[in-house]
Amino acid sequence: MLIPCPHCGPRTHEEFTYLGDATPRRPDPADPAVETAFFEYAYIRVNPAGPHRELWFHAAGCHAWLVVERDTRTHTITGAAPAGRTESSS
Amino acid sequence: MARRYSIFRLVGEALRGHRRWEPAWRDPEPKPSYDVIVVGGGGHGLATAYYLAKNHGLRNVAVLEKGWIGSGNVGRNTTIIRSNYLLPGNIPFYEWSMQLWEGLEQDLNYNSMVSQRGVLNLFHSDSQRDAFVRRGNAMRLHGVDGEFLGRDDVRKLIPMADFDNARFPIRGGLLQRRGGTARHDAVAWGFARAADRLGVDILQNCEVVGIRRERGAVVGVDTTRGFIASRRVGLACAGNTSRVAALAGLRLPIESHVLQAFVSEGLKPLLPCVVTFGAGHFYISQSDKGGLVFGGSIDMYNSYAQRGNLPTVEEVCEEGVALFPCLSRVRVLRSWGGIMDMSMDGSPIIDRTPVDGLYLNAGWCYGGFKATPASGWCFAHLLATDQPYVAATAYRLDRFATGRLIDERGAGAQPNLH
Amino acid sequence: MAEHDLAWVPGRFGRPHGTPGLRVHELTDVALASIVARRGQATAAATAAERSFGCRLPDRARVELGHDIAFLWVGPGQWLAVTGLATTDLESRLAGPFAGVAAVVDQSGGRVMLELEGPRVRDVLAKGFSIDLDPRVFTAGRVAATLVAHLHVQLWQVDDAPRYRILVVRTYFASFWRWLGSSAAEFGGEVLESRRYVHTAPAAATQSCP
Amino acid sequence: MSDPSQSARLAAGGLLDRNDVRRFRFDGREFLGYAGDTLASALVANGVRLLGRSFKYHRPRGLLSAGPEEPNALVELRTGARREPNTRATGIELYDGLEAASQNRWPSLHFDVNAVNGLFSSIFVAGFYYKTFMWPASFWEKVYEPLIRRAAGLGKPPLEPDPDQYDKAWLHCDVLVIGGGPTGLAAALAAARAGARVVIADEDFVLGGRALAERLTIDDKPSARWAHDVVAELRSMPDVRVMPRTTVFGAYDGMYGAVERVNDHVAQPPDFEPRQRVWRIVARQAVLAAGAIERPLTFGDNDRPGVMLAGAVRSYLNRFAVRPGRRAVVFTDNDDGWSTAADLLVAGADVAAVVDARNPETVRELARQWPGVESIAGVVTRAHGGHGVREVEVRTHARATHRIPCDLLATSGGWTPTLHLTSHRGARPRFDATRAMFVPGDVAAGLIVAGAANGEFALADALESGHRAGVTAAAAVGCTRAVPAPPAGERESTRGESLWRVRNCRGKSFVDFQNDVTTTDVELAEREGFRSVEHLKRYTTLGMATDQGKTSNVTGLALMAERTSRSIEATGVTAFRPPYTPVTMGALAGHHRGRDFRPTRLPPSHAWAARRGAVFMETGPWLRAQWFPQVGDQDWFVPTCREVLAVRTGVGVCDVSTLGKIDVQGPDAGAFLDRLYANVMSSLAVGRVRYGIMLREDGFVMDDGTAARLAPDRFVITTTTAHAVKVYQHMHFCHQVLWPALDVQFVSVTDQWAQYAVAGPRSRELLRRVLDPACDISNAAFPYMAAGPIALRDGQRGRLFRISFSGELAYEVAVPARGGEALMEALFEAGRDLGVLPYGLEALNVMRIEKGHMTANELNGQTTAHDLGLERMLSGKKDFVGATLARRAHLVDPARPRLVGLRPIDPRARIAGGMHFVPRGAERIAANDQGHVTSVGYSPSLQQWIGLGLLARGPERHGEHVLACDPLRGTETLVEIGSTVFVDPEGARLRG
Ligand SMILES: Cc1cc2nc3c(=O)[nH]c(=O)nc-3n(C[C@H](O)[C@H](O)[C@H](O)COP(=O)(O)OP(=O)(O)OC[C@H]3O[C@@H](n4cnc5c(N)ncnc54)[C@H](O)[C@@H]3O)c2cc1C
Ligand SMILES: NC(=O)c1ccc[n+]([C@@H]2O[C@H](COP(=O)([O-])OP(=O)(O)OC[C@H]3O[C@@H](n4cnc5c(N)ncnc54)[C@H](O)[C@@H]3O)[C@@H](O)[C@H]2O)c1
Ligand SMILES: Cc1cc2nc3c(=O)[nH]c(=O)nc-3n(C[C@H](O)[C@H](O)[C@H](O)COP(=O)(O)O)c2cc1C
Ligand SMILES: [Zn+2]
Repeated sequence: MLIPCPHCGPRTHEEFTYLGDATPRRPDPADPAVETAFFEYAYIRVNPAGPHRELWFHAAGCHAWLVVERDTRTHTITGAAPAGRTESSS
Repeated sequence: MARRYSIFRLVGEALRGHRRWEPAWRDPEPKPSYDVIVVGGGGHGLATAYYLAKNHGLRNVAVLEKGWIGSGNVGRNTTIIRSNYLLPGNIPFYEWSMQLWEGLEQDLNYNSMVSQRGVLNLFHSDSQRDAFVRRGNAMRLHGVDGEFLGRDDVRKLIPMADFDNARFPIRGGLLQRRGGTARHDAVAWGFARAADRLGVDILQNCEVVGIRRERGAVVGVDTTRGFIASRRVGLACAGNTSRVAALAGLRLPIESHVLQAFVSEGLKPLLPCVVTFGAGHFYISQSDKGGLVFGGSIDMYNSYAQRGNLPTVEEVCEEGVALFPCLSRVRVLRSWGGIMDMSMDGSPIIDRTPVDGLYLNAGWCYGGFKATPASGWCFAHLLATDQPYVAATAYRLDRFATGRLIDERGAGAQPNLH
Repeated sequence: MAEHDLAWVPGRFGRPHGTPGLRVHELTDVALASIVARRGQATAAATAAERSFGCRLPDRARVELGHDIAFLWVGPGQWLAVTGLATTDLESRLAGPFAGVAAVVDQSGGRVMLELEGPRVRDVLAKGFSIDLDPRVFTAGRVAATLVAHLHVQLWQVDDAPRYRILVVRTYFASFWRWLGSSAAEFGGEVLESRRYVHTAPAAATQSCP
Repeated sequence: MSDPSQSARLAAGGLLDRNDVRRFRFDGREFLGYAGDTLASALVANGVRLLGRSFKYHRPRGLLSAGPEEPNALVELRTGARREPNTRATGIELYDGLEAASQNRWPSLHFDVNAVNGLFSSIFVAGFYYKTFMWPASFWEKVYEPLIRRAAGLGKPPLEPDPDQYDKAWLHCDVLVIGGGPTGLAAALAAARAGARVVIADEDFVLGGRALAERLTIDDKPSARWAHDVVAELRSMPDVRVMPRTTVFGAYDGMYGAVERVNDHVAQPPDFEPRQRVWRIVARQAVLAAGAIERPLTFGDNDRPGVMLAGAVRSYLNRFAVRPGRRAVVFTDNDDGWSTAADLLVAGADVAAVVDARNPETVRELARQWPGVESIAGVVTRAHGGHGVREVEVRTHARATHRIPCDLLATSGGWTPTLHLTSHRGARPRFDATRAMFVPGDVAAGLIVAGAANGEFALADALESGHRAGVTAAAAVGCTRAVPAPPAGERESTRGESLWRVRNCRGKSFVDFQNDVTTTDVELAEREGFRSVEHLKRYTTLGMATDQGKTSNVTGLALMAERTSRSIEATGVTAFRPPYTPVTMGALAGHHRGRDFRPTRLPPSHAWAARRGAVFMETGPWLRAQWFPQVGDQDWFVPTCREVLAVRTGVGVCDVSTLGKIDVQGPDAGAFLDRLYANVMSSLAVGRVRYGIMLREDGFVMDDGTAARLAPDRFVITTTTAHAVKVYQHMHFCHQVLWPALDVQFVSVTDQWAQYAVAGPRSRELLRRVLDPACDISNAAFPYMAAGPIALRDGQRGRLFRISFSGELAYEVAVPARGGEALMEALFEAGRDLGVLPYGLEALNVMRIEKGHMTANELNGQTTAHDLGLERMLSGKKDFVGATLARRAHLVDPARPRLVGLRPIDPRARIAGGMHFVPRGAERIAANDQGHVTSVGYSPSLQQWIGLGLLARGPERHGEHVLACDPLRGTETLVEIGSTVFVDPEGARLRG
């Protein structure tokens, strides 16, 4: 697979480290149901067959964590954008 | 009703031009309702149905398969069976499975070619040696066979491995002689035929597309062949578990990943046993037909595509040639992929779900083929009695919440590292 | 003298006849420093560079050449400063100009820099670099951080000859060198005497600041 | 039989260099051929017909085809370490000195004992083994399986390491054309003329495809000439790369995989050249012009040597100028058969008859078009002749039977488009009922299928289709230069009607030749319920041989469709998978084998240590000094003890540069580290170091290390060697994804610094000798856990950390890595009179165990802070990664195995890592398993083995005697449980 890194251009996915689903948000530790929230955050996944937003780290390139949109049935990649903030200059 | 297989019958049929063989399993129309429905005609689903009928006398049972039986991972794995596990939650279960394998052919009256040729895990460093010793000792304490081999013993067994120029020299191995391989398809077919003989309906091309509930309890499933009623539904759909469970509103500690496997052109006997490479992720054995069957790690990203990519192909071949330099001139004949239900701690789940009447058999990662008989046995026990079978008590769904994880690799909640 | 622990033997390797397809030498005495912009300060850092060194920091995968220093883009808000080793260490030299806008970390010890050229240099590099090195795609002034033979390296195309520079992690250098040697063998290669790194000030418009 | 004079070679013609005579051996006999031959054509030239034995029944077999679809003619090519089993004779380019041998026969090809299998063939039907060999159970491994295994398999694998080199490379282009037949050449030409960067790959050594095999004309030239000219033109264009001998073996996401056989056409690769090269081709557009494969016909004993595909016969005649028989019968269900007859006649062979299975009217009409060709409307029912056809039985539609003597039977059952690559990414072919063939289904974007591969069989159509594909592909990448009209070719007739099988014939009708699958096997599978094509395949092994069913799949499924009264479309086709043709593992591995399997990482002092004669060991990517033997040392024991004692009594130096080092800066650096580490780092004073642990979000320990504060807004932290990469990525995750608002910057400086532990009571003394005298490292000025910049006497600048893994007065001194070796030299020069010794990993390990420090054996991903006695480090005052889930009840359960120290009661006894604990006197069974020994070492200080372990309720059990057992190796030792710190428990030494 070639991942279109927004910083480096298309690169083979071997340059990246995969983490998984990008949708779970780290819970607020002040959340009253913090244990359940963290349990879900750490362990529960929707795991869809279809479009998937997922985290990849461009380990051999620009060291950016990216959110890549990819279809898990076809591996077609429709986009990649920096995760979290866009750039330190922003 | 199908008749028994034997050499006498084979010769007799041969004399009659093989015209009288009956179908290995019937092709029935779905009944309106069943006592138990098992979703997934893979090894686990078929074994579950067989043991429901055989051990629990439940014969009004259907196995629903979206394609043809055996089209999932049972038909695409590298066929390694073993019980050389490390953790107390796992060893009794896999050993139970090993014991069932040992009597399976006679039990099923089907030759699934269980071959106890041995499984050799190589180690390449002192700390790896210690880890294998830890594991071997855990096995021995559980009454499981295991032998420690030094470098010279290993060399006697597999002289063509790289002992002279390796980046990670072989320092020894852990051998489980009772481990080995079984003929993947025949396992599915053998369970299917035996279950069918006990009255189980095997319904192919019957995809579950909905799970109907009333007052929180399951009442049946919608399928591509219509609604089928049942108050007990067991899921055994391997890589598709999340999709099917989602039909009942469940989200699970599972990700689906693709694992590739490879077979070489047929060769005269080369490898006496199953060998795993400790300085990477590679395992290999030789099928009775002569093909070298091998694989490595998963492709690392979520997938339902049932096929993998070239980098993994190359990586696996790098490992194969690094371990056995003579394989360099051997050709890969075919490669394929399977979708695995990678759980968050790398271990399976056999448990009830929060939905009444819906039961779960999942999270087998890429090690569930060896589990087939015991998985079926334990899941049948759970479906029939609502109680976990002794060997599978650790495989609870709530362990992720409680922290009673069964993490053989210590990789944590990241499925692609298990 | 080569700065890595490998026997550095000038001379031919691989196919012994004909023009060597690859010529390679080490650039010694390179000073390197990482520059990482503070939060929201990438533009300020670029301006700071312009003020002190005569060029802005590149905002994409390129090199910018200043009076006596080159800045290689490594990632968003991250650069590698490259210059010849001098008495004052580069980190202290950069610290002032970038104070408050970027973190500066000396990296002079951590990498080996090679310079490669020759008629088959692209063919050699294609054996490991996944990026398209076609002159229409990758041109003088471009840089790329990428993976080669399981190793992370930085590539910098210096001119259209083409001449390339590659920065390799020092501790992995031996493996990179084996890969390079085996990849170039069929075209024949020549190891040249190492040379001291000398900064070339911007000549053509292509590499100077906008 | 064989005739060295090439008796079957035609006097003229063919794409051969008759001046370049090549000598070769087959089964020990010497023959001659020409440059331009394949092994197959050269054997045909020499009248050799028997080339192999089939897999199951060991039936004698000859050539069926002239291409990659060949199921029969597999040979062992080359000898010794270069032996290459299962190589298709049709794909071997003849080179001088070639040696090949037939396989799967014993004692010889002509007399093969296992041919008796054929006698039992009525028992050895599809799947027979599933029904028997079950009793007695123990016989499977002992008797049945060994028998089956020996009988199975084809060629013998090489046993020695492969002496050849392999290579890999990337290739980028606008348009990749797969296949260099008329279609592919037209496509490449059009795309290149339109201005695209083009790569055209063909697995053959000459481009041209069927153009080389047919007597056709293109643009008024003989087709082979045209192909030659187009190739020359393509080669002259700067943006075109022509790649013969290159098979595109797989279509993957974002790239195609191809293998180039760079040097398989010579006896052995020239020096420095690879044998084969795998290309990863990144193409913005691709044209699949892979052609089509002809199907054999299914009738009695259709596998006899001398029964050959009609298209192959034409290849042998026209391209290789060899005559595969003197007297031929042609059996066909389409018009191809007739042109074959014509070609045979031109080549001077007798054509006894064309047997056409279609209705008599069609046959009569064709007979009028092809005067001089004898024809019969009917079918061939059986071929006779053990080692080669002698005669065939023919049954006319009027039910008359004839026997026709012949030595060649050319058959054509129609053509199947070569769709393999369209399916690799998941699309299934579609059945086109009107044309009775599978055609591409939903093909992936960026792939255009053209020519015969798209079912456009006639030459004129193929050329046009290729041209169109080339123009379209180029346009898709923005290359739209005007292109001249497509090449013009003939539109030969491709009419046909599929005859899937001849009914009512005696003998075996083979569908899959290599795996010996017959029509009765297909029937049996259907009868037993294996009706899905995928079941059919797996039950009968149809299509699973080395040819992957290239000639058999479609026939097999058509027969199944017929038996189950379903349409072919409803029956479906089995999945094509990569590789298109088998690829060597060596090529796929490339450079990464042997010592280059994975890169090796060498710490800065490596060369120095090597000169000192260190013994190295692999730890992850690193090669590290394990110990430093001196004259007379037998093994690790003496040197390790010597090194430990040096540190405990004098001074030792160890390279610890492998630890991960990360420079962390910024106003929020402290706050950031507080979220990473379980303990608080922001309160650390400048100039001080603190030990810390990091958890994973699931609450288990991820790593440990130190953080040193160099300035208010600057830290340098260390990670364990094993987790350096993981921690660095994790930090980026925490920064970029979790807490982007924090103003923190960090970069890895692992390679920047050479870092050495200088340890032992005399370490300060030694260091003073290398440090600039201005650096005050007195205990007062630089106490335990101090950190700061230093200067060396030689002017180098560095850093000093007063930390101690060994438990002695110790420092870690860091200098930029390029100065690492010099520093090592300086330390040993300066410390000679102090008796300074280098120490390796073994000594390091012993000393850290003596002090109860942990490494990866304890931080194994399964342990919690509580398990390791680090619970007090979990700050309750702040959020950090893992804080919440670490509180889960089970993770803090005191009954969990927790860290303890242990030593054998008998001071001479040994213990080993991996031993398990059972209570003293208890049975050695799982129920009593209470944990395991994680690390052991021989402590020269205590003069006995000591260890660390994880024991259930361990901390509560100090003083208890527990059995450490190793049933795996048959040993056990009673040990006493105690503190994890064995040496200097008060820590006085390290503060001294
Ligand atoms: C390449 C590879 C190599 C492996 N190697 C090994 C090995 O060496 N040793 C080992 O022990 N394990 C191995 N495994 C793992 C093992 O194959 C699996 O864990 C095991 O087969 C899973 O159980 P199963 O047989 O029931 O799954 P499957 O055979 O996948 O059965 C699940 C079935 O459910 C069906 N299904 C899914 N959704 C629905 C629906 N909605 N309705 C109806 N039916 C549905 C599927 O079609 C499928 O047939 C490997 C796996 C792969 C892919
Ligand atoms: N008479 C008939 O019914 C009939 C049927 C089919 C084809 N034909 C003839 O075949 C020709 C069709 O031309 P075409 O160019 O489409 O097909 P072709 O068979 O002439 O060429 C296909 C080429 O692709 C190559 N190839 C296939 N797969 C490959 C792969 N994976 N990697 C690399 N190379 C690969 C083959 O080596 C071959 O050279 C015409 O000349 C036509 O007359 C005739
Ligand atoms: C243990 C094992 C051995 C196999 N051996 C062969 C073989 O010899 N030839 C072959 O063509 N395929 C072989 N296959 C692969 C199957 O053809 C097929 O690819 C696999 O079952 C996955 O199915 P799919 O490719 O139809 O998706 C083997 C598969 C397994 C699991
Ligand atoms: Zn990037």
